[in-house]
Amino acid sequence: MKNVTHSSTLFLVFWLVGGLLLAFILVPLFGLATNQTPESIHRVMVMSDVQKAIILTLEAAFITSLIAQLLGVPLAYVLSRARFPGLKILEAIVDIPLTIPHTVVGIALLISFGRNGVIGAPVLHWTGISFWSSFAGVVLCMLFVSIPYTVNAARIGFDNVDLRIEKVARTLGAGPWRVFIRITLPLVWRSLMTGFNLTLARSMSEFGSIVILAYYPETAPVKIYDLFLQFGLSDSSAMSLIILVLTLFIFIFFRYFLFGRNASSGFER
Amino acid sequence: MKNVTHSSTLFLVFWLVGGLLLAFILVPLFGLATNQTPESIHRVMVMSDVQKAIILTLEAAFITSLIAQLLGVPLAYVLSRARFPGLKILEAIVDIPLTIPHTVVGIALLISFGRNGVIGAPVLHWTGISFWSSFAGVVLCMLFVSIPYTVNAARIGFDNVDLRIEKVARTLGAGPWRVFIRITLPLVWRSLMTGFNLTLARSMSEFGSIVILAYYPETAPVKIYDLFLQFGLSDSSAMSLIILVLTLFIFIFFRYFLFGRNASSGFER
Amino acid sequence: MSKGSLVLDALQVKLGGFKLHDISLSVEPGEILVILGPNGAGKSVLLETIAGFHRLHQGGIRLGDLNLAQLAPEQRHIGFVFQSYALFPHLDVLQNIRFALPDSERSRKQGVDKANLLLERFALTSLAKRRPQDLSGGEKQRVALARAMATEPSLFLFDEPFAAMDAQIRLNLSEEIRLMLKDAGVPAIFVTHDQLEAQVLADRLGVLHNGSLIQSGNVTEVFSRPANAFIASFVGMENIYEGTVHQILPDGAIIKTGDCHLLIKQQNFSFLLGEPVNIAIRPEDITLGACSNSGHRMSNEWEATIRSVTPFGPLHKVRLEAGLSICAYVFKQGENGMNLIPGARVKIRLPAEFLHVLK
Amino acid sequence: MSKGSLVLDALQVKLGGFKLHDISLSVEPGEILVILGPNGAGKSVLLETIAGFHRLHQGGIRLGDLNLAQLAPEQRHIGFVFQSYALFPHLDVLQNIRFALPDSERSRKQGVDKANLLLERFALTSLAKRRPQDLSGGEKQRVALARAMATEPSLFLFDEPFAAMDAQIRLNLSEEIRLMLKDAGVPAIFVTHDQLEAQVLADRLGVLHNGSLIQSGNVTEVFSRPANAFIASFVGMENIYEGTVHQILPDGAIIKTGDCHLLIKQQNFSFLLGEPVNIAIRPEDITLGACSNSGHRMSNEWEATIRSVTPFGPLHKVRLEAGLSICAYVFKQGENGMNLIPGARVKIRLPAEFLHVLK
Repeated sequence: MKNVTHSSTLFLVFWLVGGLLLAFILVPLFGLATNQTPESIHRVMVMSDVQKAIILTLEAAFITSLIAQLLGVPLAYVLSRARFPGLKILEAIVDIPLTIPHTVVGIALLISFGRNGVIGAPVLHWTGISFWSSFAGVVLCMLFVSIPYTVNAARIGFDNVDLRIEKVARTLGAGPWRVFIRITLPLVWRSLMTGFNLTLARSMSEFGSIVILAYYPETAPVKIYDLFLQFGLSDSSAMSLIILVLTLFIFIFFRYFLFGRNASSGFER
Repeated sequence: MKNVTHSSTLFLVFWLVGGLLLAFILVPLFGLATNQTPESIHRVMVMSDVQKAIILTLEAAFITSLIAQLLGVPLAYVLSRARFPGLKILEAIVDIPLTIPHTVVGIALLISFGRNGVIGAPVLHWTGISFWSSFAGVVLCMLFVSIPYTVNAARIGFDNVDLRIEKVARTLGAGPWRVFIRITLPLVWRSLMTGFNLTLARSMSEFGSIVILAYYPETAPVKIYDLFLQFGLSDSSAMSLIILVLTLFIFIFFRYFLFGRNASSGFER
Repeated sequence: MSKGSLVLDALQVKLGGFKLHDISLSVEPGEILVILGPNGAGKSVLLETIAGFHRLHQGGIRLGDLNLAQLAPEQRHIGFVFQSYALFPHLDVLQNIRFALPDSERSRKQGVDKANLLLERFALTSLAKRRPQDLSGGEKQRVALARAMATEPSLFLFDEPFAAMDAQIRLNLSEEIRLMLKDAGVPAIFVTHDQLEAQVLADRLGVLHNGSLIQSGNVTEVFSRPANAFIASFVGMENIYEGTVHQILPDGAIIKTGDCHLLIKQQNFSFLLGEPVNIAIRPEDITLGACSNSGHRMSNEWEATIRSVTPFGPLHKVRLEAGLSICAYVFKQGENGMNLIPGARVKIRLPAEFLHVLK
Repeated sequence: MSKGSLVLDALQVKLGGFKLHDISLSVEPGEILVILGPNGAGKSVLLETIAGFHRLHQGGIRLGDLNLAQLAPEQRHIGFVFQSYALFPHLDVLQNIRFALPDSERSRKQGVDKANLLLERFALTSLAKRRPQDLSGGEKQRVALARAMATEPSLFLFDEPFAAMDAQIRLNLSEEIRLMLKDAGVPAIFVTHDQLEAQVLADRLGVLHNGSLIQSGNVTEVFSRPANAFIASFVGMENIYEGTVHQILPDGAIIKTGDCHLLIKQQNFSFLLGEPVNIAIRPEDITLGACSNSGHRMSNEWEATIRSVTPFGPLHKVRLEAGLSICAYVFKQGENGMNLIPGARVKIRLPAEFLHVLK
């Protein structure tokens, strides 16, 4: 108990309401788990296209999270340190992907990054890389929808660094790069990992934009949809359970084992 | 400038990288805007099923955000004030919907809340409400995927309330309910609005779970997908632009006009 | 306002890893008890327990005829003034005060009159529409006091309200609080880690350390006869020496410390011959004078060499070497014809009545 | 270590809405300049400007022959000790110190030796593997100083390093810093809002207010002859009265305040007959004595009535009423046969040489 005697009706009512909400989150997950037979899970697990979809999703999400760090951390740092009129606008731009419906993201990416897009066409011409129905397209979708998580988590980390620590490092003879790498980065490491985990989770969960820009090669969420359309609930729910266990495992792994408590909430307390 | 002279190569490089990332977010949006003709926008805008989809989405997202506040704020309050072993687990459960792929959410909800589901069947029997292909189903999907935003935003607000302010209110003769309503709620109002806005945005953007549990009645993201499958980019991209403008308008409205700066970032600074 | 006294009876609280051990004390109406202790001693826990925010593990709390332990915080009628005052930031000054009025009065003429009277009494009338963030430290304090008074409390508790303020302002506000409390005529407890604040406010003083009340008494008693070396050093007794009891006299003793023999006058001298003790004296109790040859050892007079003289607020702090390392305070004016420069020789006297033997 | 003096020449800085106005000062090698000022006066901005974190709007900064204004912070060789010390929390004590070694030394034997010497000199050898969060306040200070010394700075800047510490500890740490700086023999600036700290540390004192240096001089000068009423009250001159110049004498003046005429001894008395002035005296400069009839008005002696006596650290603060409301300090011992209880009559003397006339 945190210092207040909590025996009032208020806490009783609030716990009841809160418990209802927690049940609402847990019931569908248990329902999914109890709806399967070991046989159906085994049957789905050995399907080569299911395996391929899962591996593809993990690869793409991991690569996305790395790219997001590379591009997002520098942006988070300048947003945290710079003060100028217009800063608020840049901050708002970073949050835009959170607010756009996923299919709109898919359409917008298709227009700009498709074979005839203003970016897609020259990229295809000069590098041979196509974003339409390709691994690169999957990563593109994942990156677009998950970049706010990387930037905002890093931003929180940078905002919480005592500026005096960076300043004292400068007076001790270290230039800006050395200060950033030796002092600032280690201090925000946990925030960066939080961002990495959130970005990974968001990337793995994306469906709406990928289904438009890159239905094939199928990611796990797309494959589940595919199985659902073709065979109804049986195979798709078995694969859903596999993916659920996998994502929860990654989630718990990051949150508790790899980076300490709270690392994955994204809302540092 | 925030106290440090920022003329170093580090800031130059970081601004370049950051600019690239901002461009990556903005280019597809501008691409979407410039790809349309006024005629195509007009044609889509007057389509009655497009209008219906947009209104349905706004209604469902708004109702979802209200339900999320009603259920999520009490949970956030007890999570913020109570201290007991297992608290971390409850916190983790709240974040689970962030990590599950959207189609998995759809499958899981369909199993539990479908016509034969452990919850769906009795609800249908006693109230006549079906979650399968219905407005209620849309709200259900939106609620599941967006509840973490409501709870976490409210949680940040409650965590930042000085406990001494609640305590002093008690010593001044106010019971727990009066303290919560007259003191605590007004102090976290902005955080609750932040949560409301994030929940609204997340609800409007959802596609993957809705497309499985409630393809019909069509929400805007589903309708865009439908148009894309039937007619390719022309009508779907016009509708995408309409939705983009609408969501950005709501986003900006909340962020700057209704609730003050930063209200929509969800990461309070 | 009931005017009963506050009585804590062998109070025990367990809170996570922290414990309050068997706290017993009583405070009379109109009396100010100051609880002095370092950070982490349990001062806030003690106050919050009295106010009803922690469950008692054992013991009792009574206020007059009331058994407080059975009541919720909102039923205890306690005026609790928190660190930094904890004003409601979303309400203006008048609304802060009106929040504290009883339900029966709040929206009626009686309540309006009472609020206005309080505004007037605490010179807040012109600030009635201001928000707390636009008030100075002193104004905030007046709002916090007026708000607490609105409930007509039977007990006042203060949890280091000055923690965030400058030294100068603190002292003025302490005096203001003291006057108001004397006027209210209810028991009051004030906790602080600042010995100066404690001195200014206290009728009686208790020292809290690791959850235990290790000494209580009047201010002079605690400051000049601390019960142990921890309290001695916490209340600024800079001169503490280890020694042994060399001889026991009818009204005191002689203590040997290093090469020195110190004469002690102390009633109820409770140590044994040869027992190791600490011996302490406050810097301001040491007398310095120009050198002469009249001193003799058994009156605790020596010649000493000045090592350093540093300004110390209105005083000078003089460090001396005389077998023992000694710290003394003198006024700035070079009184008594002394030449206070490092290296100079002066006569010092450690008056036997101010030397104090402790564990 | 170059041993040049620091010279600020009409320095101006604009920072958001805040400005530093025309700051000119110089600090000699081995000298400690304390900048005293309230929160928000611009003390930190001034130090950070010298260290290179803010752009100069106008004016210059030189250290010996170097024009500092052209250099990046890492090229200025300044030992900057920040509030709460700003140790690197992810590095242990040794790593904190090694971070400060020049690139050329860091990974070589020379660097190892130097780090070890610093550990030894600051009594940190046994703490080398500790993280900052496991250190006490005094240990943190030693690490911060050792780390700053590792760069062999040509200038030391201190930004209220004691802000978060208890009063007792502060004074010990101030003395430690003073010794180290005297030993290093480079110029040093120490900013604080605490007048006691300023007294202990300063060779010279500057008072900063709203971005302007409004007085500078040696400690005694500023504390007993403040330039205006703001400084007077900030340095604890509790007795400040408004009056007018009544008569000008060869070596001073007579000031009329209320019904009293006060004799002032002041060289270079620069006010005009009839001009409104403030007149101030420090509480510790007022002499109290037993009542007799020998006093007469023109030697600034009166009888006064004691209103209150409150303990004030090692002193008692006595408030008196004698036409003027006067505050004086006395030692605890009821010296000079006085009877210090409220209502008693005592003789007070305001020595003409300690009365100070200001704007």
